[in-house]
Amino acid sequence: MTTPLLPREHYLNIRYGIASWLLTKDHKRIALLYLIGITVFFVLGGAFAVLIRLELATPAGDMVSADTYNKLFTMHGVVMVFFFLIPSIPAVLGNFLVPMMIGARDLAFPKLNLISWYIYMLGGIFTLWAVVVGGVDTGWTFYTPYSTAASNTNVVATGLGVFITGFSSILTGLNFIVTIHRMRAPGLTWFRLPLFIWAHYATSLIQVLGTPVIAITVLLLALERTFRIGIFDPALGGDPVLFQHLFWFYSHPAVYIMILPSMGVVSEVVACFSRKTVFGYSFVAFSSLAIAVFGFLVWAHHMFVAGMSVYAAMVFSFLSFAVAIPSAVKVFNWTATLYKGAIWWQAPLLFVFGFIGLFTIGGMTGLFLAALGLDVHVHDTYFVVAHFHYIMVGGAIMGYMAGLHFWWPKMFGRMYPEGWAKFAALVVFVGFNLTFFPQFVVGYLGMPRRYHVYPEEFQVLNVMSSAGASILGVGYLIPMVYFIWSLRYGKVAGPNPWGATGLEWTTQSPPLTENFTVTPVVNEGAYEYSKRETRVV
Amino acid sequence: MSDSASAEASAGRHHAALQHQFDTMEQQQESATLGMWVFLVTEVMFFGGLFMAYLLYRVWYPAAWADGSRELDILLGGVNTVVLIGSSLTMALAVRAAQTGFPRATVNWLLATMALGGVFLVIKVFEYAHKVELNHVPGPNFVFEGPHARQVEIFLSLYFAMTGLHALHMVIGFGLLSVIAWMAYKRKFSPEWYAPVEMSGLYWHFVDIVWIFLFPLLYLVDRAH
Amino acid sequence: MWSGLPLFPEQASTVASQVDNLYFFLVALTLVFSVLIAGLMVFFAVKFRARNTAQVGAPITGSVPLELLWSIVPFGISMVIFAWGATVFFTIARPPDETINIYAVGKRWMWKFQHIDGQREINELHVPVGRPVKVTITSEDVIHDLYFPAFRVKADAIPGRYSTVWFNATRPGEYHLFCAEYCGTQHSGMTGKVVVMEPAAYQSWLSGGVGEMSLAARGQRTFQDLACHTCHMEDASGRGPSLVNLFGSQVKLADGRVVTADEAYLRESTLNPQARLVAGYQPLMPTFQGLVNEEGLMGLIEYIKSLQSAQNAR
Amino acid sequence: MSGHVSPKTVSYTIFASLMVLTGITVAVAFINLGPLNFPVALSIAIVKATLVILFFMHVKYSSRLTKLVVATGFFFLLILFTLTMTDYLSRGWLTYPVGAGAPPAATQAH
Repeated sequence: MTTPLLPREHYLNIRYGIASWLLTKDHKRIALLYLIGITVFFVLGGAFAVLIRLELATPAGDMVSADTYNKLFTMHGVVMVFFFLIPSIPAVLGNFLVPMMIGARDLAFPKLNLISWYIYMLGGIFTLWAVVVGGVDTGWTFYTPYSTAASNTNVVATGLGVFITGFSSILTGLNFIVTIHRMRAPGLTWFRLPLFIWAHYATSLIQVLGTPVIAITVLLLALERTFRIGIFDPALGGDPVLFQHLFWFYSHPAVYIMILPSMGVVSEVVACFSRKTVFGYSFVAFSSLAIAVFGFLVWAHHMFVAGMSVYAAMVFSFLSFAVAIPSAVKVFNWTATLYKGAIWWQAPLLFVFGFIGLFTIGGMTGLFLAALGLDVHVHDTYFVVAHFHYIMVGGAIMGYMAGLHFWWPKMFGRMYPEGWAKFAALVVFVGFNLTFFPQFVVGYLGMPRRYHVYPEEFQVLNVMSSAGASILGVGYLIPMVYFIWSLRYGKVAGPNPWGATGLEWTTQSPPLTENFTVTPVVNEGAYEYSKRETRVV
Repeated sequence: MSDSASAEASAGRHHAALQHQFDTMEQQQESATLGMWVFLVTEVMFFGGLFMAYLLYRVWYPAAWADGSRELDILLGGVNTVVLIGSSLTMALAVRAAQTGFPRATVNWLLATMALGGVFLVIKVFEYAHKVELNHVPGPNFVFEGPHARQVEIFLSLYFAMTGLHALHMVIGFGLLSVIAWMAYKRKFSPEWYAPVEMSGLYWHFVDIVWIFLFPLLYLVDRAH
Repeated sequence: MWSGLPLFPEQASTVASQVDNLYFFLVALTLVFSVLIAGLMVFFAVKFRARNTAQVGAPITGSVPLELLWSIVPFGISMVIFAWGATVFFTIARPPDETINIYAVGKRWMWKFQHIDGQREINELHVPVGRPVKVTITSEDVIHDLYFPAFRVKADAIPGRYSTVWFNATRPGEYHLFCAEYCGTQHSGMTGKVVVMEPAAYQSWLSGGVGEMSLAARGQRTFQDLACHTCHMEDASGRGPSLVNLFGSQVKLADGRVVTADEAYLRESTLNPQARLVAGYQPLMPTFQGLVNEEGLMGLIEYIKSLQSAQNAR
Repeated sequence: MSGHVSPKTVSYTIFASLMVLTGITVAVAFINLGPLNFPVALSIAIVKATLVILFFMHVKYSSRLTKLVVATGFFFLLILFTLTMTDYLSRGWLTYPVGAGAPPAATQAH
């Protein structure tokens, strides 16, 4: 076997200079711009998390003041949710891969794609500006009337940042929907699409249908705060609970914006490394759409103790259990895919194993919260914090890591160091569980979230959590180092180092600007591994 | 994967407006239309949040809603409805002119649309100015006589938020149409490619639809009580 | 002072065990499914490990019976959890008919409690063991949440509205009381303790507050200070309706609707009298917004509650 | 290009219908229909919007996909309205005896 060389010409070296990046319309370059942006925000949000965990290592409020602590968890939430998790997989991997996977030269609206990135950065700058000039302390949920009448921090600036970034999310979703409908290669029918595409299609639906509602809600919030117009202010006859309805109408489906693309990654990786087609392809595909649609019917399960009607609570509880089914179907199908596969233990698969395990726990604990009588006790405690971190960190970020490793050779033409990657997967898994498992326990004990000081009997569990967080931090730092290292020193990957199916693997790595020299024609399903004789490596 | 050359690669001749990521003008046009519709759906949801707030407080405060509704000038609102529906007609005719290849007519209908849009906005400005005079603008200086003053303030808040956002959309539409009219004047469009005219048309009609709901919901409801 | 590694909260109310039973069921279920999934995953990953680079997986594409199995079984299980959770919730949401009533007002950053007999407490709540207690909650500023972990209940304190939480304490002792809805700087300082006492000790604690007027008596004083009595006379001769026997009755409104005169109605009619005007009366009453605070309102309500004519008293 | 070209007469007819409907909705506003006021005004508005969507916006002649997109938008709007109102309209349903509570005997006499 000869060592392959990098192709002479590809999207990275075709043009040089700042302008060739900042004015690019190439979806792959825009994906990298996003990669840089969200990595910066991930590090920032992570830094806030580190400070939070340091403060909580002792029961007393001895490291930072109460106001500072409140700003820390608010900024952690805002940055991680709106500037990291929501754009993470769609804007980086989705941007890079959606056109390649469907055999297109670019997204349907390349200029709009670039504009989306600028909008994202503009929103980010607004938010950073809000941080620099004093931060915001409302919690990422911006509940009224605290955010409108009581808080004296930069609520409007942060809200504006979220509002602006929302349009980036909308435009990305719009671009994907049109691209997937209109730009598929000849022969690439819906049921030959990779499940990654199905997942992104479902994600885009949520982005397009949900995000406008948070935009108008934040706008009303800003108006309320500035002019005291009374829409959410009980002192003026308004209803603060209406804010919660509108907020969660977007923000619950937003959780699926984070997790669905990860599920898409998992399907690709599981299929590739067990050399099999995904078990129950159409069930996995439709479960993505089911999650997207049902996800819009369950939002008020965040509000069971918020003074809503008992009967509405029952309706929302029932619907919440319904949304659990398509998620369960996915997990069972992935597990079944492994059966009688030819399992190839590579780092992306290890991250995916982490995803499946942690997502199962995260999903099951979601049932605790959907069960009305139990939710009354655990609502707004660390149990909830643990649950959504199992979904968002254990699920979404694990999937993101898996995807980043899996397609890294395609993006840059070079391999990451396999041994280090396996080690990082292990460290992240251990660190994650040590951080967040104790929070289930401390939450059931009754420790409320967003507490700066807490009763002493909760300390042991909090110390465990803080210790885990430091391990988790290391787990995320290792890949950052070796990814950068690999850009120069990594082994040259060749077009298809995994021997994977999928149109993106039929081109050179890194690909040409126009992706394909000839538009590919598809005549088989997405994961025809069993028809293959040998692995390409 | 088969690497047989695709049909369009050998087709050779490309329309000047065809972007590199599309194979055919038809694909490009369909994509633009779909994209515009998806965008309009986001607009529906955007206004939807406001309509939700409207619905809730209407159910809660029917009497205040009647009082607030009576504060609005039904004549001006009615005239504006006629003006805006008229502008939708001229817009539809502009699209038709572009489709059938009459650039002069396209420009004229677009200008007519913009003129009607301008009339709408001017009337809106007069309505707002009147509200300012009466201190009917929600906020610290709000003054309203009557038993439901505070709830009427919510009604007027929603009135300003809804009509204000609507007016903002009109202004954006006005800007869009001026660009399109200029392009039409420069003979940029042909029956093969008039996507921008059609897209602006969809947008303009959408703005019209929002008003079709705002007019009865704000100006007319419970007036007879 | 921390006592090692606690894993489970104290059970100190009648619903606590109901909530915990559901919790244990779900923990067991989570364990079963997690072990099942993780076990199968690891087992398959080891057993079907690729022996060489050319090996491909078996051509299995799926199985509709299996899909149906793992859709329907989880659905069935989740419906059981739903029904169970809803049942427990209903118990938590609906107070028993006979309760000791306590009023709570959340204010940044303290909890103020008022007992019917007149005792007032801040960040401390004394209740007897073995008797259902209903706490009527509101807030003076932002949303708070009154949370008793040992009783497994909580409810948001929403400005402008009343919410209720009830519990029946089963074990004397001192338990945490938290604010569970983020409310600003000292959110984590808005805590306190609930003291569950033996009935005798509770009685003596109640009578310990010498000189304290009962809540209704305080309300009566407010009623007179605000000159409410000049219009709301005991017979129906005033400009406003009589308030005797009002509480709990059905009130016919000017717009034809009929409402039950509960706490929320009395509160609204004080602050925003024209919102639900009683049939047959002119909209003359001014608003008392700003003239009476939440605690004063609770006194007024308790006073109006006490205005029961002899034959109507229960 | 294969966009639908609608005859001018269709545009004028639709415009005329919209004008008539506007007239009706204004006229109806001055008649007290009691609880029917709101539904009537809303129904007329929906009819008008439908006319604009179908004819001015060419949806009547568009692909199934476009129709689906339009329907999806309104469907999710309806979800927002109905599920939120589920809460607000059922708030008062859970009733318990409001006389609830055992007022101490001292305060009962009056």
